[in-house]
Amino acid sequence: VSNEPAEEEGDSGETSSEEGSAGGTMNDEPGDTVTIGFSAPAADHGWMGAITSAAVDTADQYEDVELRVAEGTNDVNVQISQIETFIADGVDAIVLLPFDGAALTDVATEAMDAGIPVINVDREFSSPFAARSTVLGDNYGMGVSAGTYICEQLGDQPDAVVAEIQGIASLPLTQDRSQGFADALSDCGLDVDNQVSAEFTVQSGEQVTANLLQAAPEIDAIWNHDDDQGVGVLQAIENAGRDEFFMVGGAGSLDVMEHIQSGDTVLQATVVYPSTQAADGIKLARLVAQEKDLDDLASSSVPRTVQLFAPVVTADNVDQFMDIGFRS
Amino acid sequence: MVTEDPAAPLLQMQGIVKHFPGAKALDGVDLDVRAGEVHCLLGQNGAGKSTLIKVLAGAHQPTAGTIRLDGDEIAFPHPDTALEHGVATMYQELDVVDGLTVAENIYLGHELASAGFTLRRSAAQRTRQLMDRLGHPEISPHREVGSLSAAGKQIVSMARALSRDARVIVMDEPSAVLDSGEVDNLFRVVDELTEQGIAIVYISHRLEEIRRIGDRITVLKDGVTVGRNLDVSTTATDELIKLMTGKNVEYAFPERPGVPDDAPVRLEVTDLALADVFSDVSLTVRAGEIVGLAGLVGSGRSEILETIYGARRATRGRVELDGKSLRRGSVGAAVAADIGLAPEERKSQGLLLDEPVYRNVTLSSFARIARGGWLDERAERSAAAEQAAALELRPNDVERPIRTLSGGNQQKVMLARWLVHGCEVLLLDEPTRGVDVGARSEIYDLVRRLADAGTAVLVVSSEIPEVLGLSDRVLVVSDGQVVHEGPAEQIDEHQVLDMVMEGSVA
Amino acid sequence: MSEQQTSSGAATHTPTARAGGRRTRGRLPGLSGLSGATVRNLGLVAALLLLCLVGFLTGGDRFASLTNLMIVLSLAAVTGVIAIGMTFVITTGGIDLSVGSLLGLTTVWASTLATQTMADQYGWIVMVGCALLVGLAAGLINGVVIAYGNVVAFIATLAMLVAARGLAELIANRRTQIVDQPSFETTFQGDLLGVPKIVWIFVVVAVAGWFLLNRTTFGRRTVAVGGNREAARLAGIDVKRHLMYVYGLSGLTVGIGGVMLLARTGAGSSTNGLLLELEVIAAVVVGGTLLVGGRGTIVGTVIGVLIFATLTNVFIINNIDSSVQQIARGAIIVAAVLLQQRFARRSKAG
Amino acid sequence: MSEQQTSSGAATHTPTARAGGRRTRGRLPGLSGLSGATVRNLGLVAALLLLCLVGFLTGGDRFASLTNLMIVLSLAAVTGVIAIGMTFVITTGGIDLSVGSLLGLTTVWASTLATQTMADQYGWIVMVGCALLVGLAAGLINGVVIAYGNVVAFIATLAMLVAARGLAELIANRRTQIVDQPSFETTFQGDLLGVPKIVWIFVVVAVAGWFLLNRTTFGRRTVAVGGNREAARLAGIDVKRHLMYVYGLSGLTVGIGGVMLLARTGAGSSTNGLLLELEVIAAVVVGGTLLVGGRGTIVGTVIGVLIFATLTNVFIINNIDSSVQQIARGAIIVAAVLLQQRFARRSKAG
Ligand SMILES: Nc1ncnc2c1ncn2[C@@H]1O[C@H](COP(=O)(O)OP(=O)(O)OP(=O)(O)O)[C@@H](O)[C@H]1O
Ligand SMILES: Nc1ncnc2c1ncn2[C@@H]1O[C@H](COP(=O)(O)OP(=O)(O)OP(=O)(O)O)[C@@H](O)[C@H]1O
Ligand SMILES: [Mg+2]
Ligand SMILES: [Mg+2]
Repeated sequence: VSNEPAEEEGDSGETSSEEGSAGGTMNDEPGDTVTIGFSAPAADHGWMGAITSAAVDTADQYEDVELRVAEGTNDVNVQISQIETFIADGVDAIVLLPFDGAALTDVATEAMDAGIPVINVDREFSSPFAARSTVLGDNYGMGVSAGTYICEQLGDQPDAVVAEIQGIASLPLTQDRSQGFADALSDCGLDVDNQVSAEFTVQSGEQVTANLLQAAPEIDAIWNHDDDQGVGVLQAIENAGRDEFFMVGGAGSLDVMEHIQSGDTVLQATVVYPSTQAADGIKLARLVAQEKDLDDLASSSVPRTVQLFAPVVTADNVDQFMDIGFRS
Repeated sequence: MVTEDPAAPLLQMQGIVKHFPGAKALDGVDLDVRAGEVHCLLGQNGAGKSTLIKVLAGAHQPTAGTIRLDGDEIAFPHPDTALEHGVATMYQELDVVDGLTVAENIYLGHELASAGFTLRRSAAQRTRQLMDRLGHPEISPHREVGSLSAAGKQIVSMARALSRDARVIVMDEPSAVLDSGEVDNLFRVVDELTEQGIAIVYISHRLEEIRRIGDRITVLKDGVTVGRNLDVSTTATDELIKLMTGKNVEYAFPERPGVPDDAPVRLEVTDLALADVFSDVSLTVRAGEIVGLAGLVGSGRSEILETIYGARRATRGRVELDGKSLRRGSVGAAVAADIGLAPEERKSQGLLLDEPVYRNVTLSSFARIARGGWLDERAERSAAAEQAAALELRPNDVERPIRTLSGGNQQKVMLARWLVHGCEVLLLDEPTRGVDVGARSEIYDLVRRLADAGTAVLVVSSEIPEVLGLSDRVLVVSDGQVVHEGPAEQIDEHQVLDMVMEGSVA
Repeated sequence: MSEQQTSSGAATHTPTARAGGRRTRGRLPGLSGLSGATVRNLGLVAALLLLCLVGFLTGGDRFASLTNLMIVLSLAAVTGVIAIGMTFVITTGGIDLSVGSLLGLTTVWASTLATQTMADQYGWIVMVGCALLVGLAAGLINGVVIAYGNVVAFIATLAMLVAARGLAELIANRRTQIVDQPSFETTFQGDLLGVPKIVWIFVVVAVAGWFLLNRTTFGRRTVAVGGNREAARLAGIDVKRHLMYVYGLSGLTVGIGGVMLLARTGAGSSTNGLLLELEVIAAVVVGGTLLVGGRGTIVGTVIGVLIFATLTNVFIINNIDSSVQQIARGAIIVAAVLLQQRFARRSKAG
Repeated sequence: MSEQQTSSGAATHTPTARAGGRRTRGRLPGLSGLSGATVRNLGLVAALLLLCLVGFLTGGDRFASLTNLMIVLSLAAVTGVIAIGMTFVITTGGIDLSVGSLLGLTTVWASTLATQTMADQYGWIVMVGCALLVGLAAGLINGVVIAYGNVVAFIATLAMLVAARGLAELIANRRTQIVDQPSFETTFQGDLLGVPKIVWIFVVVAVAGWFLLNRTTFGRRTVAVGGNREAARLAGIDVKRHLMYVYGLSGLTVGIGGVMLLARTGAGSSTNGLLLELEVIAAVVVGGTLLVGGRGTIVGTVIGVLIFATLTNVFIINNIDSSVQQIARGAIIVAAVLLQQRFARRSKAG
């Protein structure tokens, strides 16, 4: 289904994610059996869980792929050791979603030097030589999309109150998202009045939101970075009985899309941050390892960088996105 | 008044054997106890007395042997079972819980409760009755036990034994932390109990106490019964000591050679005070002199020693050693100036129980044993072994963990620590508490030898005869004040008692 | 100067002080056995009030409102219930590191499709029963390993922490499970007499915990086991069984917390309760329960939990940067403990 | 079967065993004063060997290779160095929860633009000095608060955990700082004689730690303070100052760990060391150091760290689902402790 006409003209953001479904391209023909090592941070929030599940599911679709999944860890020391083990094992390719891109750069370079192609997913290495190919989400772009959407809605009210609920504040990706958000808002003369950070978890989302709502008695718009913690955020809003504002989500979980579709909550939109990145990574890794090309492209080999688009999902276009939403 | 046939034993223990990993504590002990008697258990430190009564209490399981109660063979797999059968025990190690109140401690394990809820009022009421009976109406049932003195805790422990419907009450060195007034009180209660036909098993190292209340004696040595059914009134002290130690021991205090008049003053304490505990304590100890501090439990003697030593910060006053002032509140300064303290509670204040003997001995002497922070274990061992041999440590093995030594030998290790260090002033707090007769006279001799070698010794003891017998000079302390000072020969036990008699246990 | 004054003042009062001292060993005269705990709690209350003052000065009506009070209480409720159970564990001298991950496990297990489907048939009791049973069972396993296996509590419950998180992930398949069970929602969500139901649950558990610790044989034995394990054994208490029960109790309170969290967030997730253990233990210890065992205070624990909840609230109301928040939080924890100690000392000295 | 064999074997040797036993109290015959610790370590070694056996049976050459050994050792190195410091802390009866977040702080501080620029001028010593100083200073602050402020270690270091993380975030501005300092990289990255340099550092620190604990007055004092604080004080040891030093030492090892982690990852980040504290403590305690203090073993700690590292390695090699991994990890931790106890008991009985 990857060659649906709708997609050709529509959102390019779907290109890569569409590959997740059982495809019918030439490249899906079985080839040499390849072993792919996969390592990602701990599945301590829904999006990360979805990443790993999607990667495993994708690998299962190919009988010529043997996937090695390392224990999800937030300890870069352990993750480095996992990659070292993959290198020692002589896997054919490595798909790596590093807990911290910079910290895993050296070991990824080592893998590349050892002739093992590394597909870098989501959090970028600090050196271009560390990965054969990089599948990137667009964190900055996500913030920009959310900010732009809020600007569209509130642009005529310069003193509108905008609140932001971050994920784990200490992660670079959070900073990128916030930066994009702030930049986009400043374009239309708005700024972030209240900023809190949760932990990407339902529980923390509920806790900080309950307090946030108290801190800000009048709000016009909220951007919540992560739909998984959004479950708690929504519940807190419901518990507080507040509805004078609208909310924009982040990541694009199926629940959120359902809410957008039905319009039963303050959720008006969400910004997609594909949870299928690692699945794409697996596909690319397989192609690279089998020395095949990405036959949807005219150029002859797998591209160095695939940056996924961060589209805004609203009630108008939600139907198109339902099938890439992940169950958080 | 004995109710049944006095000869029929109420309790019979036969051939009790108890092995610990690597040690045989009991190797065939027999004991029979009649209703209404005070049965005394004698033996040196480590003879196995406490182990035997722990077997009786169900706290240890015997390796072999039988226990009969009223002629029926019986086993006590848990402390609970023994208590249910009317065997109540006051243990040697204080077995109270500091965080609970007096009433809660007494009824711990057999709480007065309905549907799991404690009946605090009736517990308090009964506790008051028990405390009245023990002569301590001032101890409130709601008081936290942690705030009581050691003697007060012992009384709670006794009340607990009484609160059980006991037929046999075992008392393991109950008088160790009591002073003479308290001991009188204890004996009055013991008399009451025996009149009701309750049997008492009484353990003590003080032979004079056994003379006062005992009926019959069983003697243990090295985990074996060596003397049974000895009548208190007809057995001579020499004979008991011989049974216990296997040799003839002079149970006497060493000679007092007398301190020469020109002996320099080693320790001089001027107007020392510790807020709310004692005030205006002034004393001197000359080289070669043994000075004793007599007084009731709780009169503040331990605090005086600890304050001199710097373990407590004096609120006022001065401590001088050979004319040089010591820094206030610094143990390090005291130790560096060659003052040593053997504290009152050996186990909690003095020893590293899991560490071997030699490490306990050298703990204060790193300055001598170590070079630039590096330890020379061989030097440590040999220094410790030398003292162990001189003190006749039993067993004479410096590798053994202190925990496995008997009380008297633990005390010797404490002394060895200061011998290795080399002290000008030695502060001894209750140096013979829980120490058996044999070891006692060894410790007396040792202290005297130290004094003869020029050490100034300050001794605290709750046993007035000991203070009087050992010291050259005695200070009597009452309620934080020195009320008398004079040569030990010129005062007797009754005079001391008269001087201190308005004290309290709590 | 002031030292001089104090000591001369003490000298004047020496006779009375000594007389009083003889009875109560340097405690304040005239206060009964509870006074020690009460005085220690005063320091905590002072810390809490200070925090509230700061909240009021910086937040004004946004802080000092009934709504905000309810927010703080709701925030405190789940942690608070679990802290009650933890108070018992710490009073025995133990520790339970598994509460956070067990909280995740109970919410996941009680909100699986299967459980919710059964609940549609038999009512909310199925979900609640499931949460309580899972919590209790896991707690009892902790207890057995610790009491009968002689594994030190820190390690045994750390192992449970790791294992329970893994199990929760397996069961939830790493997804968030939304609660969509009307009978559960109507029973546990929303308010009762203007107060959120989960706050009521917290109040009930705290009161029950207070009675259990202070007025029952179970509670007194808990103190005894923590204060002097050997003495407790010699008094005929089955120490091992008791320890097992105490860890079971902790697990049970986690189960209750799980129900409350499900009600509050409307979702079961294996990430629930991440790092909760440290917060709960901190609240209990700041509250005055001794880590070495032998002394526990439910009132202190409740105040400790409220201090932490209020702190979060004040921070967010003042819109403080999260890094700065953390630095301040660290400093405030230490300050609260020091303040509490100061009170305790002064009460002794006075 | 095998148990039968062992016990009959022991019976044959009984006479010797008893003779030895009289001197060394039921220890294995012929072993000197250290034997207690050695015997306990035997249980650990058995656990490690068992794990290696499983690794070999399931992974074959992929497990039993020199490369893989180096991978395991590199993984263990950072944790191991910090665990050495932690062993001292736990031997005093304390705990240091702040090591993980201090690790983050030291890596961040040592890799700021300012530090790296200075390092370009004066060499890698600037970065190393910075990491060590930051670790040492934070450790000493812990020590002062604990020893002189009388704040219980759990709370004091928990506060430091929170505060240091916040400070690290502030300094790094929540970005990862890349190490781009040639002299540092050439000095600490790569191998020496075929062994990664950070493994060498681990070895050096472990050996130094062993001597410090077993052969110096500092170590002896550490054991004394943990074994009986009051006795140590009355023996003339300045307990407070010593405690301060011990926490300082722990901070210092964290600083060393920070340098190693910077070398390994080439990046300083405030997220470094997340949750490391629990892993380090677990390794130390599984290694046989008593949480209540008074007994510490460096050899045990090293084996404990190796067990955890090998476990991770075996899991990866066997491609086990990560949720299942966690459940297994929990079970194995408990099993290792039980195995160790079994050895200790049997040695006593023999
Ligand atoms: N738990 C134990 N493990 C190993 N050995 C023990 C244990 N308890 C006691 N022992 C040993 O058993 C012997 C008897 O000890 P016990 O405490 O019964 O002596 P005791 O007669 O009560 O001495 P004391 O007068 O000093 O109280 C001693 O050698 C002691 O070291
Ligand atoms: N920690 C304390 N706080 C307040 N008062 C105390 C404390 N310790 C002791 N006291 C008081 O100091 C006085 C002396 O105590 P202590 O029991 O040490 O005297 P002692 O003469 O050495 O008796 P003992 O023979 O029991 O050692 C008592 O009145 C006691 O109430
Ligand atoms: Mg005894
Ligand atoms: Mg005393």
